Amino acid sequence: MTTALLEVDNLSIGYRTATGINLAVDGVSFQVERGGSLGLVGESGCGKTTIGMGLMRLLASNARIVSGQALFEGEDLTTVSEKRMRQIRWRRISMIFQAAMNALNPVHRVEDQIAEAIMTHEPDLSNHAVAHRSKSLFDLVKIPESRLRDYPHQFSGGMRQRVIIAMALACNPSLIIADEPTTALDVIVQNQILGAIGTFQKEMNIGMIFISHDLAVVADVCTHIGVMHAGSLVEYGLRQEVLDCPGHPYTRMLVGSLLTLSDEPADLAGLVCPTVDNGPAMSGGCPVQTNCPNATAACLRGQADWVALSRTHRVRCKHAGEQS
Amino acid sequence: MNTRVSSPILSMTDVTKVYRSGDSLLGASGSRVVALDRISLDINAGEIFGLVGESGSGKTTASRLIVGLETPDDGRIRFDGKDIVGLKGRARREFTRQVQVIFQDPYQSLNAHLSIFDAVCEPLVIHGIGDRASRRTRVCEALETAELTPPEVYLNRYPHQLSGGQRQRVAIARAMILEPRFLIADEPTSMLDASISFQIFRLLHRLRETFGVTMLFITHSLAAARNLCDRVGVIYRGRLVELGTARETIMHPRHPYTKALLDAHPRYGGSNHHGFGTLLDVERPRPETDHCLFYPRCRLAVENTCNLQAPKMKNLDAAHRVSCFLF
Amino acid sequence: MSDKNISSPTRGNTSCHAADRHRSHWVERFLDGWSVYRKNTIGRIGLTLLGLFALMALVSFIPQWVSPIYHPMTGVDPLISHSTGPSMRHWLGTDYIGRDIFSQLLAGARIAFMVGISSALISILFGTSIGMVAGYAGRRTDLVLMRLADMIMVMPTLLVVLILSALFGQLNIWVIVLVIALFRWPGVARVIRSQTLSLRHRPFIEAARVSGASHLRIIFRHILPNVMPLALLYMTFRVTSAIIIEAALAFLGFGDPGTVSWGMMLQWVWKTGHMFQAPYWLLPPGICISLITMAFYMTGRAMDDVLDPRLRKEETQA
Amino acid sequence: MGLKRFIIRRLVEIAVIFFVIMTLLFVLFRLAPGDPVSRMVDPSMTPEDARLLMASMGLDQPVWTQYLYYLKNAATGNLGVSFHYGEPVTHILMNRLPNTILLFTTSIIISALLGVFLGKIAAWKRGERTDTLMTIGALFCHTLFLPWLALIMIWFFAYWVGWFPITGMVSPEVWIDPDAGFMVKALDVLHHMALPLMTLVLIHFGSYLLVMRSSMLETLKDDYIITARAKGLDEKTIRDHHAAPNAALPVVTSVGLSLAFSINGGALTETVFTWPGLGRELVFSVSHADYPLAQASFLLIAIVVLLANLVVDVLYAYLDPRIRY
Repeated sequence: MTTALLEVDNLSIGYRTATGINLAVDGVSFQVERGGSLGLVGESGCGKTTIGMGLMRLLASNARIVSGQALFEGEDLTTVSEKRMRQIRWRRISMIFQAAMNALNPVHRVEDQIAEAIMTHEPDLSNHAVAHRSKSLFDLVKIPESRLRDYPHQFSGGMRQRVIIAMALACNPSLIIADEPTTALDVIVQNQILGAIGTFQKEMNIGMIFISHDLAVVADVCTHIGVMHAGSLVEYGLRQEVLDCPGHPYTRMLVGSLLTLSDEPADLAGLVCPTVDNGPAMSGGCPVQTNCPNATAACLRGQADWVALSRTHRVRCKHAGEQS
Repeated sequence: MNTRVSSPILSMTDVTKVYRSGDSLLGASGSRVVALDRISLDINAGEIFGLVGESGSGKTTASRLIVGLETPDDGRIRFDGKDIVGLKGRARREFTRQVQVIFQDPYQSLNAHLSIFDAVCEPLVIHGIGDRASRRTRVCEALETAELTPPEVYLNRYPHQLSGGQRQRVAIARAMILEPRFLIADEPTSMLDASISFQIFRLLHRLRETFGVTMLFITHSLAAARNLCDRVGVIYRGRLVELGTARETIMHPRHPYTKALLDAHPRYGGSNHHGFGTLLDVERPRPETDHCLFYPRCRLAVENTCNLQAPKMKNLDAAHRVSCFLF
Repeated sequence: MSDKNISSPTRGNTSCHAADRHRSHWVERFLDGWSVYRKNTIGRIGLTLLGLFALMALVSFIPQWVSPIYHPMTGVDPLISHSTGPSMRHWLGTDYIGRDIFSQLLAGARIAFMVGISSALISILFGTSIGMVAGYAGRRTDLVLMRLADMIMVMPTLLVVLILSALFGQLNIWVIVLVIALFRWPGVARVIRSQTLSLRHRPFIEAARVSGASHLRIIFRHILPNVMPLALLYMTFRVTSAIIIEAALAFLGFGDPGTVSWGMMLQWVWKTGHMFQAPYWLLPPGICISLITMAFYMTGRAMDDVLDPRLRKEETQA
Repeated sequence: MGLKRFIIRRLVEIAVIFFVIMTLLFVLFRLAPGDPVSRMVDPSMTPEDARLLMASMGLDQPVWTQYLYYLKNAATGNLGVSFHYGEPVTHILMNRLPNTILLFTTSIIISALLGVFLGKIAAWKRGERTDTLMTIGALFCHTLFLPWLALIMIWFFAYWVGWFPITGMVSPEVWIDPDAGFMVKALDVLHHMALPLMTLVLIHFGSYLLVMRSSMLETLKDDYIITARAKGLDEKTIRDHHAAPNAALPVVTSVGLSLAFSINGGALTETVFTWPGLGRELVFSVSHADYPLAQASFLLIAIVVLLANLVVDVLYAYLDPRIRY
């Protein structure tokens, strides 16, 4: 277990509001192995992006890490100095942002933006070496070198995402946080980008946290899956375990509403699907309780403890043991 | 279950729409974008027809043409056998009672300044249907149809007080209040979370079963089309490339583009390569002449054929049609 | 009022109910905005200053009622024939022919409000309707209207009024108001147009069109309520520019000779060469013009802060 | 479409707008009460000269012919003779034009640069004392009444402290002196320009500061700022290299939009400081009922504004790579 690249332990992140601190991430723990990939799945607003930003210490000014630690290659990301953190950013942990986002600065050429990342962390490198590295990165993500001199708006959505991937690989990081990298891309492009991310991640032995709202996409690229709901991690395990025998009712609902391609269409009218369309859960209890078909009085009293379903698969539900 | 054989309620014949940009008073120097290129398709009464395509493929343009938000540059659109292009006045009002749309973005499909009651009631007001009391009853019924229960709770609320899924249901109630015969759902769930999308699909399915409303379901998701639709058409850069029953077209596709879409569809558990492999790694340059639009990306393309002319729709069997030189 | 009572569905009179509900929506939005506005320091200062000026305008009738020598235009103090400093009899002193500066200052507040608000109202009316029509109609109409707006926008209003007075002689204050309004609508129209453009293809507008709503219905029921806050915001900025232009015009000597505006007072002090000798005469009108424009500007900026997050919220929810 | 074509198209547009303005002026000229002849012909001329002038302007012809004469004369730069100076107005105004451009461009450039620089700092220190002071200061300066500020400046700096000359653009004794070199003359102009320039900058920098500040606050929320932080860049680089260039773009637009406002202010400043520019000439001619001069200075100012607008647009296109006309 000690070989993990990143070990997040009981991480809580809160936003200051008028009424006090509002926990967006509540006691989340997980590990990412070197070369392993963890998919964090959850619906919008469940806190998955906040985790990514929290690990990079790039939270909005009204948010802060309340408790917990994140051991990355022996350093606790929650406590290292800001100066050290700047060195870690991109050099050791880089990010791939959502494709629809303006992640590239519109007024600078992409070449300069990539070079900037390299030069910040390897100031001794000659201009020539930097240019050479940029070229080889573009080769890697299959964009013609001639386009290095272009501005971001001259690229299509998929190409821009490749540029961002190239930039993320620029300093040879050991961990990549990919936040909804294919949202808003078309299926074919999405597939290509996912393929590219998966390949680099495996070939370069990079650890990855892959954040997405789309279980199908996460299932495609990740070895481990963590399911999040309302700031809490509710299920965590190997991909097959989570998808094939989901232990948490919320995960079951997510897996159940995953439309698949099969010879017979799903029985839309017949499938029972708990609603998660309503307001927040009552404070203190299990976050899923108001929408959970299995909820009992016990669920109102405090959050459930982790129940291990196998050596690698754990669920946070008071009724986890009761289900087959 | 899907054996409804009936005459088409809506038929499009060679419909073409070109967008021009950059008009100015001093000389027009704009570019042309062909959004739809000679699209022909029939939608039968009572079916859910899926139009599948990537963004920018023209699928939304098709829906806008049908409801008259735009006019086609060429071709005919007939509803119930009657031409509906450029309808005016009374005839247009009559038509608008029968065809309604559900838009993609529930956050923008409701006027923030109108209460739910006013929003859902508006079509009744426009068409001068009923008096105040009966309108209220009908609004409540419509909300119930959209599974917003109890409806009274919602009447006086405003859109910002509702979640995305609830707003989309209000939009559905609004569309259903005139009891239309034809409903267009334009990517109704692309902004919603997975579990809520699922519920909306189920609601649409139920509307068809209960009211027999014909539906044009526009989506980029093969899975959604597979599970909800009776027949689907696949559209690529404004041209229809394949058309058939949902099962045949999606599970046993013929056109290289449909195959590429299927290849790209995420499938958990297994590898995502099913081995059609119709997509080229490096695109070919786009030919000058009229050509099959998929030619630059198609591994199976035949030189001197696909790059020189556009393929025509061919019947593979009674229900399945494809536009490709390989067939 | 009955708004919170959403769980009582069986209300007798729906029509009355609908009317109540409608009003309370706007009241609620207003109160909502007000509660944000109140926390804005700049906005509070602005409103307080505006209140003071409004008070000045209101009491401006009193001095001349007390004694005709306080009439701002014609009331000459028989005992004084040159500019004097502040005294008990004339709180701010008198001008070069013995008119009371304080009562002139009060009258100036009235003129400033009159000019500012009436001209802003007219230009907002023009700007909003033209902007909505251009944005909604699109194509040729839009192109023609916006080119017209561009053309008027690059014209320096002050100089236009100057050239008009070169042609037509001294202009009446209402003519000045009208001309300012006619030259200040394009900015409003542009903003309203772009807002309308962004609204025009919103699904809720298209849904109304699909339901068969007429253009008038769409413009008044769907577009107008959405651009209204912006129009109100722009009104505060138009008030300031109208006041400044009128004052500048009067300062240059082309104002309505029948009115006592602050600009006029500055012109008198400047043209009669009293600026080095009579700071009590030079300072008050200038401070008043600066402060009233600042007050309107601050109010506008605070309103902008209130509106902005909400506008942006509606934008970014997509 | 290339930049060159864009400029050509805009020049054509400017020509059209100019034509429209001219036509409007002509129509107003005919609509105005009184005798149009007396408005164009100096009453102090000899009858013979007056007849010649009238003939050259077509004032003895029907309206349509007059209009054609008017256009032809304008095209050849003949806009009449000033009553006051007794010279062709084009001569006078060509003399004034450089003075206006000098004051106008310097003031705009200085206030925009100052506004951008201070606005950047204010936004960066959002909510702190620096920010509050700067914002309130900018609001205050921006809403000062320009002619009044000009009077106060004169009163204080020229009359009270006596650092700067009260009016004018040059001191005659310097310019008459045959030994004075270029530097001396330039310094003399600068000395005269200081007060009007300070007045204009004080009035204008505030609005640019406020625009820059809010635009910078907007930009700081942009996604590429997060990217820049994630890349491990230090805060100064993020501010100056990533946020500021993007945030400054709206300032350029705002300079363009406020050109008309600036020229109003320019005219007022020129008048108060008796700076021999176009604006002052316009004000002067209007109060002296010198219609030919008034009309010509108005037209020339219109051209200056239109061309300045074009310059701003081209500058914007140059700064923003997304815009390639």
